[in-house]
Amino acid sequence: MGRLSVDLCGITLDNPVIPASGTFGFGYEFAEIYDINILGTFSFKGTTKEPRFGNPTPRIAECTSGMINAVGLQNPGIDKVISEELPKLKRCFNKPVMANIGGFSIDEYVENVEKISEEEQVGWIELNISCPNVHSGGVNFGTDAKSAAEVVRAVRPVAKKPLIVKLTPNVTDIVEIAKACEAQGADAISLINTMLGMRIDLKTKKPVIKNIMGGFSGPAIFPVALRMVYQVANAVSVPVVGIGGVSKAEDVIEMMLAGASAVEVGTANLINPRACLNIINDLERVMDEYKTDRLSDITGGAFNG
Amino acid sequence: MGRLSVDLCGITLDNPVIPASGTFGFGYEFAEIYDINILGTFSFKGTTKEPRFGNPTPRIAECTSGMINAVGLQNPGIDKVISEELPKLKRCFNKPVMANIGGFSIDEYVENVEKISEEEQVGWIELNISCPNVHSGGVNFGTDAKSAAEVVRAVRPVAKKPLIVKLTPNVTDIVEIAKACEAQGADAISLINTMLGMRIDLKTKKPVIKNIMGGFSGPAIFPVALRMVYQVANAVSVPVVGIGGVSKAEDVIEMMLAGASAVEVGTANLINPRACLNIINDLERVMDEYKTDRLSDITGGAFNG
Amino acid sequence: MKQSIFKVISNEKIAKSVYKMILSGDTSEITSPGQFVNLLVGTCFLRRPVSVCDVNGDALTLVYKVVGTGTKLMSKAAPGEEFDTLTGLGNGYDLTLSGENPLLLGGGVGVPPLYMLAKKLVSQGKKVSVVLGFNTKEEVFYEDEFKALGADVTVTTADGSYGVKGFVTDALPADYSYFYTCGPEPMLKAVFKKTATSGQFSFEERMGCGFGACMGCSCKTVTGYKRICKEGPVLKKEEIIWED
Amino acid sequence: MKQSIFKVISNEKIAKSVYKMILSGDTSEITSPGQFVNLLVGTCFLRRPVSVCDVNGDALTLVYKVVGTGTKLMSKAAPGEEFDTLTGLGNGYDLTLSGENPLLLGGGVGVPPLYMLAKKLVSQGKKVSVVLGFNTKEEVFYEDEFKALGADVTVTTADGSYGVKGFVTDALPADYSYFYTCGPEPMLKAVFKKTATSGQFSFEERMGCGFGACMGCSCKTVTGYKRICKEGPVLKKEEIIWED
Ligand SMILES: Cc1cc2nc3c(=O)[nH]c(=O)nc-3n(C[C@H](O)[C@H](O)[C@H](O)COP(=O)(O)OP(=O)(O)OC[C@H]3O[C@@H](n4cnc5c(N)ncnc54)[C@H](O)[C@@H]3O)c2cc1C
Ligand SMILES: Cc1cc2nc3c(=O)[nH]c(=O)nc-3n(C[C@H](O)[C@H](O)[C@H](O)COP(=O)(O)OP(=O)(O)OC[C@H]3O[C@@H](n4cnc5c(N)ncnc54)[C@H](O)[C@@H]3O)c2cc1C
Ligand SMILES: Cc1cc2nc3c(=O)[nH]c(=O)nc-3n(C[C@H](O)[C@H](O)[C@H](O)COP(=O)(O)O)c2cc1C
Ligand SMILES: Cc1cc2nc3c(=O)[nH]c(=O)nc-3n(C[C@H](O)[C@H](O)[C@H](O)COP(=O)(O)O)c2cc1C
Ligand code: FES
Ligand code: FES
Repeated sequence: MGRLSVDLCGITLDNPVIPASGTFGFGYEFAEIYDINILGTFSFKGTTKEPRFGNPTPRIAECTSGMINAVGLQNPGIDKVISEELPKLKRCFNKPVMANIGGFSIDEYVENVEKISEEEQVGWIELNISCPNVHSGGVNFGTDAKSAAEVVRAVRPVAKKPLIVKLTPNVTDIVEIAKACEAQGADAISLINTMLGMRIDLKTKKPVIKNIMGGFSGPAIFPVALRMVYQVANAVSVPVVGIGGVSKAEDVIEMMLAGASAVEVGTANLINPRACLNIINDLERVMDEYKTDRLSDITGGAFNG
Repeated sequence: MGRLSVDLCGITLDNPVIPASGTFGFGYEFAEIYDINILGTFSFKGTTKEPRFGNPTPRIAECTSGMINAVGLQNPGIDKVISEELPKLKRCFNKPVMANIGGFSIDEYVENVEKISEEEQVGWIELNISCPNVHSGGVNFGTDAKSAAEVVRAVRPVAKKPLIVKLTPNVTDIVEIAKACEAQGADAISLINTMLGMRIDLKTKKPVIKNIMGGFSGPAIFPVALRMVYQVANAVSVPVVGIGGVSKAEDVIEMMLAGASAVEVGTANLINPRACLNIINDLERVMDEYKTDRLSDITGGAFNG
Repeated sequence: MKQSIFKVISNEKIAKSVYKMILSGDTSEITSPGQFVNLLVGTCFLRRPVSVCDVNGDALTLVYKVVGTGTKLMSKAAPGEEFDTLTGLGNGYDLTLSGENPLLLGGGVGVPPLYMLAKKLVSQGKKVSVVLGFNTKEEVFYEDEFKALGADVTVTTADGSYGVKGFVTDALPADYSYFYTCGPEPMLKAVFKKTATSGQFSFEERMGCGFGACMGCSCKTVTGYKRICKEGPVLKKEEIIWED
Repeated sequence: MKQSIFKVISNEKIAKSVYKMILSGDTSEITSPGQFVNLLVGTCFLRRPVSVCDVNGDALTLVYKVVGTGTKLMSKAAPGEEFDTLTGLGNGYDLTLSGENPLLLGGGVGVPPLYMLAKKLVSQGKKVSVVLGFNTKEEVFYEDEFKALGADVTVTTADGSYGVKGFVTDALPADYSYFYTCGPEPMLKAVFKKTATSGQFSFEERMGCGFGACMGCSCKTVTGYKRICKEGPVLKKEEIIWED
């Protein structure tokens, strides 16, 4: 184990840096730029049962220190992910990958998790519970502790890999939801997904995003993400994966001090395709600067602060 | 009525630009720099029954495109505000002012609103329902539709001025809370207050803010504020005052297109004491650029977009 | 795709709100006209996509119109200023389908990518016709540059202040083997309707990354979902599905 | 308070991580030593407070230590670079209480504001003693500048690599009429305990605005709540309440 290595649900990562779902595709675009085996792991594009085109365009809006996306889970569907994407991925990535799984009903989540559990290259399942629950009028599973718990309870028995539940920040009480997921057997909690945001085009006087609202991400959301990581890590005993606005090595360390065992990097990859490479390369220098010996020791270092 | 003037609950503002509570004190510091009578109005520092020192320092943390504060409602108490601050204010501000009122119990809110209602110079009461409810273990009045409604119902009869209820964004469903306030007789809704955020100092490995968490504000939160303004303005029939991250004339127009009748400017005043002056001076040029004749016409211009 | 630093050599106004910037850097990944680059501009959060107008060794020419924050900042860049740039983005035009006398139809800032295309087609011995459409005389640019390549050039202006009055579709030549077009969407739709042959269209979309990672720029085509930044920006006439 | 633009005249390293920057601008609001200015630095969101070290006509001298993002950016500012600056912030030291032989105690980057103070006191004919404390030899600065004013200067270093080994409180002169101090909080506490006379302390606090608008920097004193940026940064010994 090196200075940078950390444990995530029993699997050792060479470093805590994990490209976040939806910002790294299935890895190929980045493999053109650097050897992606340098990563701790990565979370692949959110996968649903059916192939999805997603939302109409424009799907992207720029913000101060961030962006809004309303991609709407475009993906080829779980069967194609298994039959086409994973075999291709195997050729450029030889570590366990994190499978980000979506769903619009509990049955769909169960079916998807069951299928993806069979895949050897999948190290963890990251359950994205921010998808709208079509059975209750489009409200997210993740915005309510009861429905979050229901999804986790349903998929737990069929998840043959460590189950990481990914939470949405658009809630009054993130701790209540995290605890409900832990109580149903989540092996880890990852957070945060995007914040609901909006922009209007002054020229057309209409929302920039065709779907009106979308998910806000990037450095702007870091303080909210950090706060939620701190709150949740203080309240649960399973590991927490910190996500939201991370774009440099210092941010990784700050997330870990707040209680994260590993850290996902999303939007930063879109702006600078080398973002994760740079972060990993900078980590040891920044650790030296702040007198940190081993990353695995600092998780939760700011508690009782 | 000029090109910039707007109506807020029956009072005409020369322009929709309103410095937000807590970032403009009682106006004197700014009156040294420019004639504050140019403003639409301003919302004075949140006032409680008792004088308060607020939280221990450090109370301020820097973020990307924003800041965190944990001032904790430092104020001289409502009696001194009435006996000392308002008479002083009268000498440099000859327009109706917005009285930002806090409270830690329903009785306190009622008492404060009753007192401030008697003051001639007060044009509107802005009820800050983000204070922790000491009677229910510190949970905010504003994070729950039921307790928000209770506060508004209690103060409504004693509020002799238009009652603007100011909402916190740290909730799952902002619309539900806004509607509950409207149903109890709120004359307007203002939003958003700060988002709960946090930073950790890498040198000390402790939270920067002594109180650990604080309120995140500034341009970083604009997309979330805009989204909430749009959602609430679509759902209520009373006017909405847009707040959050506004720092230039373009932002004012974007907030109004999202449904705001007037716009508060907070953190921008702290970074650039001339921020509101600059915004007001820029408004006509920006209106010309985007072919807008009168500001009062554009409120909600992005609806059905 | 390649990420590298480009340095401004020159940056001058060539028409109303339109600038021509020449940068020097590693152009090795730019393989085909119709591709674009994605520039990090000042404090803008997202990169700004701009079509390759020309490449000469290390020199990359971009022609862009000032429409907002990013392009305004670009217009102020002095020689020596550096831009973090992604190059080799997008598929570019397929030249093999051009036939002997291809037609190039450009509107406004859709004109730039056609320049490198015309240059390549001329160098392959094709007889190239070009119709360039603008709103008004002050906005016209690159007429002489296209003429210097030996192309047959027609300019249209919507208000008739220069060249043929009307749109590019009002000045289509009688005979052409194939067409290539780039311009605002209403123009592309008109071209789609009024052209007699097959051809290729270059599209714009708001982009999160510009290199295929975010799925922000997808569109539906007859041959499946495509990312404008990766499988586009150039689509063939036959595959286009117009939405709304 | 005044908001105006200051332009860098020079910016040079004078000790380990410590820089001296001279700027030119409207210094009219700077009325007293111990006041500070608040600079907008690059893309940092908040302004950076720095004590006035000296003023000569239009020229403002700042001495600052590189400790993070903002001060690092400052250290890279070239002559001609401009800073949006708030001047005339804070109360400053009260010179009327100095007596005939005041003592000035500075630690690290608490030294700079004492320079202009010493200059004024000397010009009023006072006999000024100065003790400057640093961690180690490489960090020592401004010893000669204080000597040139005619002050009696002692330097201490914590590691003994230069001057007296120890802290400023280990080198207090036997006799002084009053004291003025600025430095890190542990030093201020030691000074509070070990000094024989009354005196004035300059404090630091994280600031939202620097001009009294946000209540970010408040502290409790014997004479009520004070804002470090407005009723401070200088507090009298008698009014200080030490928290934890
Ligand atoms: C593949 C491609 C090639 C292009 N080639 C050229 C060219 O050669 N010359 C030229 O002048 N313009 C070109 N454009 C358009 C150019 O990208 C936009 O004009 C530019 O991004 C506007 O940035 P701004 O900051 O000035 O405007 P703002 O409106 O301030 O930008 C706000 C956001 O919207 C995006 N945006 C605004 N307009 C467009 C648009 N038309 N297309 C895509 N995103 C947009 C910006 O990139 C930014 O993210 C091209 C666009 C694409 C997609
Ligand atoms: C009244 C006053 C006068 C000062 N005078 C001097 C001086 O003459 N020379 C000098 O070298 N330093 C002085 N300081 C300290 C100086 O303000 C900080 O070192 C500087 O703000 C650090 O900024 P940074 O971006 O490099 O550090 P970062 O740690 O990156 O800054 C992050 C945030 O913390 C704030 N911060 C960090 N350290 C301090 C601090 N010690 N005090 C207040 N805020 C801080 C920053 O302003 C910023 O908002 C003074 C501080 C105050 C309050
Ligand atoms: C373009 C885009 C697409 C995304 N798609 C997904 C997704 O499919 N599944 C998911 O769980 N999160 C998705 N996310 C959320 C990110 O994984 C991440 O949680 C969020 O962006 C916050 O991190 P950041 O600020 O580092 O981007 C997406 C984010 C972006 C920007
Ligand atoms: C230092 C500070 C103090 C504040 N104090 C109050 C307050 O007393 N009452 C209140 O309702 N809001 C208070 N706020 C919230 C602002 O009024 C505003 O709602 C929020 O900062 C979002 O706007 P902004 O991004 O423009 O700052 C405070 C904000 C700041 C930064
Ligand atoms: S812009 Fe990201 S995939 Fe095309
Ligand atoms: S820093 Fe804002 S009041 Fe002192």
